[in-house]
Amino acid sequence: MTDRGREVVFAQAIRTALREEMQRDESVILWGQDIGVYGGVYGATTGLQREFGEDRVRDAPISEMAIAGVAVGAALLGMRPVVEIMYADFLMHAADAIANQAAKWRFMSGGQFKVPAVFRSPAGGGSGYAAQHSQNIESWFCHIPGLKVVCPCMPRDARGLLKSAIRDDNPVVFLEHKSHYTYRGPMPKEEELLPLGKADVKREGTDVTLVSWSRNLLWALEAADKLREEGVSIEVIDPMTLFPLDLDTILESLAKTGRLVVSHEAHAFCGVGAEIIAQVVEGHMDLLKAAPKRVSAVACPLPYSEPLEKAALPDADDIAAAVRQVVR
Amino acid sequence: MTDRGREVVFAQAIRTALREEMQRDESVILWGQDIGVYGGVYGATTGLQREFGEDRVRDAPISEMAIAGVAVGAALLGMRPVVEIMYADFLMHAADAIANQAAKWRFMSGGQFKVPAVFRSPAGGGSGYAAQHSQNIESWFCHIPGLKVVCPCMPRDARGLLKSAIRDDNPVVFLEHKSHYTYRGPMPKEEELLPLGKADVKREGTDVTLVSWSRNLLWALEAADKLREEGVSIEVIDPMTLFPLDLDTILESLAKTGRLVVSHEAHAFCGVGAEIIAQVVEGHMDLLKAAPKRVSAVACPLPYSEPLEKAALPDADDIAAAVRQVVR
Amino acid sequence: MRPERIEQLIHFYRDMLRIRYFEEKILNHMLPNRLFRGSSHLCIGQEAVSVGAVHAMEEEDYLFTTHRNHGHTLARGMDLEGAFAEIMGRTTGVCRGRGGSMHLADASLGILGANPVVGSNIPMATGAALALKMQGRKGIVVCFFGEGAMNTGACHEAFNMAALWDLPVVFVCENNKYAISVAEDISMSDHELQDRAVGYGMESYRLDGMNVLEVYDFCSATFGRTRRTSRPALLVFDTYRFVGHHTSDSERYRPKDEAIEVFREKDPIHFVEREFLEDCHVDPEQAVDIRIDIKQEVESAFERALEAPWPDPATLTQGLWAESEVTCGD
Amino acid sequence: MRPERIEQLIHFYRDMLRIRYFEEKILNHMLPNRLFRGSSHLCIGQEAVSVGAVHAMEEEDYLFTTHRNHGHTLARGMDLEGAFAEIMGRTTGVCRGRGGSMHLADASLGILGANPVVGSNIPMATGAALALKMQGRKGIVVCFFGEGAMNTGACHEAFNMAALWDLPVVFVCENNKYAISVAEDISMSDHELQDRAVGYGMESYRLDGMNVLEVYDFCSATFGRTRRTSRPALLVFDTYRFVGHHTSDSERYRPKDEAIEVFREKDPIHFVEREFLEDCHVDPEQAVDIRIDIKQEVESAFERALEAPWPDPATLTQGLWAESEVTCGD
Ligand SMILES: Cc1ncc(C[n+]2csc(CCOP(=O)(O)OP(=O)(O)O)c2C)c(N)n1
Ligand SMILES: Cc1ncc(C[n+]2csc(CCOP(=O)(O)OP(=O)(O)O)c2C)c(N)n1
Ligand SMILES: [Mg+2]
Ligand SMILES: [Mg+2]
Repeated sequence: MTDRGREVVFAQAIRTALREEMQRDESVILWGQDIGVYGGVYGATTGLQREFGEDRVRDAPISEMAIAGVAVGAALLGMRPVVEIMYADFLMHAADAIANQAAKWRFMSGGQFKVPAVFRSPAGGGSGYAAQHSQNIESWFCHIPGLKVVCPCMPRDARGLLKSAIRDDNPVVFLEHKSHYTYRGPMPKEEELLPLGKADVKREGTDVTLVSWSRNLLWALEAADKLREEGVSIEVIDPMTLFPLDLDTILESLAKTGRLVVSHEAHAFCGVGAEIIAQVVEGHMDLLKAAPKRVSAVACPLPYSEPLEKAALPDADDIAAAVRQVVR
Repeated sequence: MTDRGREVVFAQAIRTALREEMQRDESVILWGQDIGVYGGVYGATTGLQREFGEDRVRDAPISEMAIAGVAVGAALLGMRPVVEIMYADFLMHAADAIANQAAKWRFMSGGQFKVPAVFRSPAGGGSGYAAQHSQNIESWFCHIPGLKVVCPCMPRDARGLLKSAIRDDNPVVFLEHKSHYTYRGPMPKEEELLPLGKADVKREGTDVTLVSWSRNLLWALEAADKLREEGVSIEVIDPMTLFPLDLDTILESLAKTGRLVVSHEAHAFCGVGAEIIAQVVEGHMDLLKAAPKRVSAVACPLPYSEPLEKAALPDADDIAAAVRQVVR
Repeated sequence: MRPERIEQLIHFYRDMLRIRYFEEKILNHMLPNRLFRGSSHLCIGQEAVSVGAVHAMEEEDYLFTTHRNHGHTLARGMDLEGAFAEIMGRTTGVCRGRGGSMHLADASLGILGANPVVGSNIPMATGAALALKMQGRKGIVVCFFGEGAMNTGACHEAFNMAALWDLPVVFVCENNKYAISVAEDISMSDHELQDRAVGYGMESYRLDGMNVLEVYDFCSATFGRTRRTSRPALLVFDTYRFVGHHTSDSERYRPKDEAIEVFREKDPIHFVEREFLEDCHVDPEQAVDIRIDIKQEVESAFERALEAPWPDPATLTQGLWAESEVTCGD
Repeated sequence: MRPERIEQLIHFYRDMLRIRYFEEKILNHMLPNRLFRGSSHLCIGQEAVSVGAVHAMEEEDYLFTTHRNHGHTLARGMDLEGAFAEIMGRTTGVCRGRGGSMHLADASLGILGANPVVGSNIPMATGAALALKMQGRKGIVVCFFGEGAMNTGACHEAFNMAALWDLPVVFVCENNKYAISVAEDISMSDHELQDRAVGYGMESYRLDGMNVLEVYDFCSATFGRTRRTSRPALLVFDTYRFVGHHTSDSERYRPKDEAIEVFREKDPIHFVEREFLEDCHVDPEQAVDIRIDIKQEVESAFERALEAPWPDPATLTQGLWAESEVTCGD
């Protein structure tokens, strides 16, 4: 691909994917709180109700269980609902519909049904929304067989992955970072689909493999830049899809570097970082020249106050420190 | 402790803990579906309504959000509710109350409140209840700072831990295995409290450290017996509390054995096994003489049919095979 | 009674018997012989609702049911052998042994599935109705659940959404008086269940669920109206479950004789025999023939199911993931 | 009007002004100067409900509120400086900077907390009421929420449980016409919100929320009844939010003049000034003095808060875990 395209914000990339898929396929329909005239609290659906009408773009009541459950039912009869849960924290209210129903309906029926629903939701902290509006719970959904989980960072990736998620015949949890909707990056003009389950090497390097995703990837890249000046060459991998996880790309990198740092904004305990490390050491410990490391949020609910929130969340310095430890 | 006590079934151990704590402390109250006259679908509350009355032992409507949410509210004003969610799968309906409210209320208030609530729930498969009545989602709750998570196996432990959970001033998710309520084991006559966050070495050994919990621990012990005959000496550790995790006991064992197998019935991906392995390799890779291994359920919703369910769940043979791999 | 009506009644009678015999087979034969696992929830006593309501559906309609689904699925025409085989966990089961008794589904009959997570089928049925409406199809969705399900948040959210968006779904609540051991008065602050629809401005009625013709007639009218107007409705049928909640219920929570007494008075099958067959002067021999005929049908399906193979463990994860047609650029 | 009534009215007036000035400070000063993070949800226009309802509470009562909590918490007597400091994220904040605007709580005043997860405070309030009842205490719980919260499953489940178990909780719904951008008619199938209580057999009323005395009188009566009978009730107050949903709301969803017009007609503070102060022949100078006085009080609390220290990052996890008194044997 030669056309890097123009710079757009992350929200625009999401909107582009939704718009393109809605134009392409009538069965793509949206609902969620305030996604109509308001355009979504983060602007990801601005203008879509005007373009596609109130039938295809619906404001929903504060009913997360039904927002998600109705999506499962509609998907069973051939629609492709893409619903927005306003904050990922409220996925907890929709957890039954997503993890008990959407994830299992096909399997339990012996393969009779498909559930092509996408559950979009803004996750993550960094903007002072405090403990109940800031969580990263991607690992919950990764733990449930039957769901795919996508956590993009770059606008271009977000668009290409959301399009694939919408066309995927399996339920997909698609997490966007709430402090990242105004992040700018290039996006090609022409349509582009990116496969779910394929990682992307964001920066090539030879000394350390650094895996990170969602907004936290920015801190990983920042740390890589910083460490380059110190003479450490870091390969930064963005899995983009967390389930299914593209372990191969990580292993390929480890074959070069022998050193692994995983960083995510979610809590460490039972997070996806633990899984990546476990998979690597279980099957490929011989690749490792040093103990792997995780960099993630401090184990407490996210506090409101700025200095506390900063202390709680991982940043480029934390990542750089961990990298320095593994190359020591 | 010298008195091993008489043999009781697991359900009886739970009942004993509830009864003792209710006798001791008026603020201990119970509700849940069918826990009154019916005694709970697994008999864990048989007779308690008769003994303590309908006020302290309440049948609840099919309202998991409220069952859990009401518990949080009552706990704030000094009660010690111990609620039963009939199947752990339905904790998904109660996830907001547990993980967004109970876990965070104290922290968000700057420490003003306590939430001494216990959320009991039968988890796990093995009895043909299929995909929506068989899950093990302990890792979900372990991932949320502010919750303690307990998964006992032995009746004696279950009683001692449940008593501590009830007296603990923090919210506790207490998972019992639904195919394990009739499992028999000794329980001392006199009152016994076991500390949350302390593992128990169930079998001493020198070659391999095998960590397992809940009903799956039985398969670990079975595997250990089997392998003893093959000349492999296994140390079997039951963490009992998964959060906070007693890593020290595991590390002490690894200092002897240098080999680690973790087995649980939950799915591997982002399960507690991943976390244990990650913690061990992050800080203590030097202890390991071989790559650690996980043994857990096949990554699919649990099927109903017996041969399929058997194939999906880990058993002693699977564990033994993994152990043989790490001692190879 | 007009001859067509008598025909219809006999048809309903056959269907109710088929369900009854099917479940008696589970209770009296499969249970003692351990031919199924987990638990199976029988609707013995509730067949009039299943048969009356399901027969009021059109071919293009869809249904969602619950853990207590045998009545609905068999009335809709689910293959007896496939249903038995599923409950036995055989590979020829309607869900290839993956689901079991609590999860009977058959896409080809518009049975979108059984949901044993109480209440969770209600938003799903609402979503299916949304799909029908948006696709401009003429079907409706019929969603069955018990009175206990009305206490779930999912029920409330879905009722509002169905009424708000004018979706073609009819909610059929079978009030069999108990949710496992919990009687209405222990779990619901108000016992006029149909009133739960008032807050949504949704039409609702409470009716006798023991008279199959009455169920049929009322459902036909209601389903027809929903079909025309795309407005949802709630129907609450009073019925009774004569057996335990599931196949291992102690029934400690209800007076010993309650079930027997209600059965004597209200068994919907006896009801047909007594009130109608007598009234309509159907030859008693014909009723006997029907019973023998259906019993035979159930027996032979059962025998065939029993011979079916077990699923191959190697196929365990088959069908978990849908093959996607996404083709991704380079 | 009796002198005590006039005294009361003046008291209410002061409290309403205090809330208004507090929030105007947030809107006009803290917002442009970026003195808080996330978002802050103002109740400008809704002060009559806060003040009328909270003053009808007794000291032994408890309250739960939502993201839109400044009115309730200040009316209950929350320290202005502590509230400002919390919203600024300072260590002297009522929650030590951990909570922020959406989470104001003060155990010493019986403010059990603000819950910005819409609907989730309703079961919690119900649980607090259960505790009061079981402890034989005489207080009640007052639970505030917006009309949007009535569409949550949590609301439905808790209403049923409160009514079923006869719990001393009064649910106060402030119908300010919007849930963020979503007007009632886009999110609720029926607009007679008080009807949502019918299905639970719970008492409910719909009232004008712009007249503080009316709110107070009705709440006093209802709270008193709940106190005596331990039966829950639902009160729906019609009110209006004059400003955006939160401090970064485009307000694209409502006609430009709607808020201005409603404000001109219905501002509950002007209402007091016009209808009552005039009627009661309160000296206009006195009203001016009150305004100056309260403004001064708010200003000085704000200034003090601004000087408060930030929390020390080293204390980050402090207070997460409650020290347990469990002592374990052997
Ligand atoms: C969400 C949820 N909570 C609890 C259960 C356990 N459970 C299974 S059936 C049942 C009772 C259902 O009662 P009702 O809705 O009246 O249906 P019935 O069994 O009487 O047909 C309960 C509580 C469940 N399956 N799902
Ligand atoms: C469970 C949940 N869903 C969505 C939101 C996002 N949200 C915050 S406030 C709000 C609107 C609430 O409306 P209402 O209950 O009427 O209260 P108001 O804001 O009008 O006071 C929404 C949807 C939330 N906080 N919690
Ligand atoms: Mg019932
Ligand atoms: Mg509102």
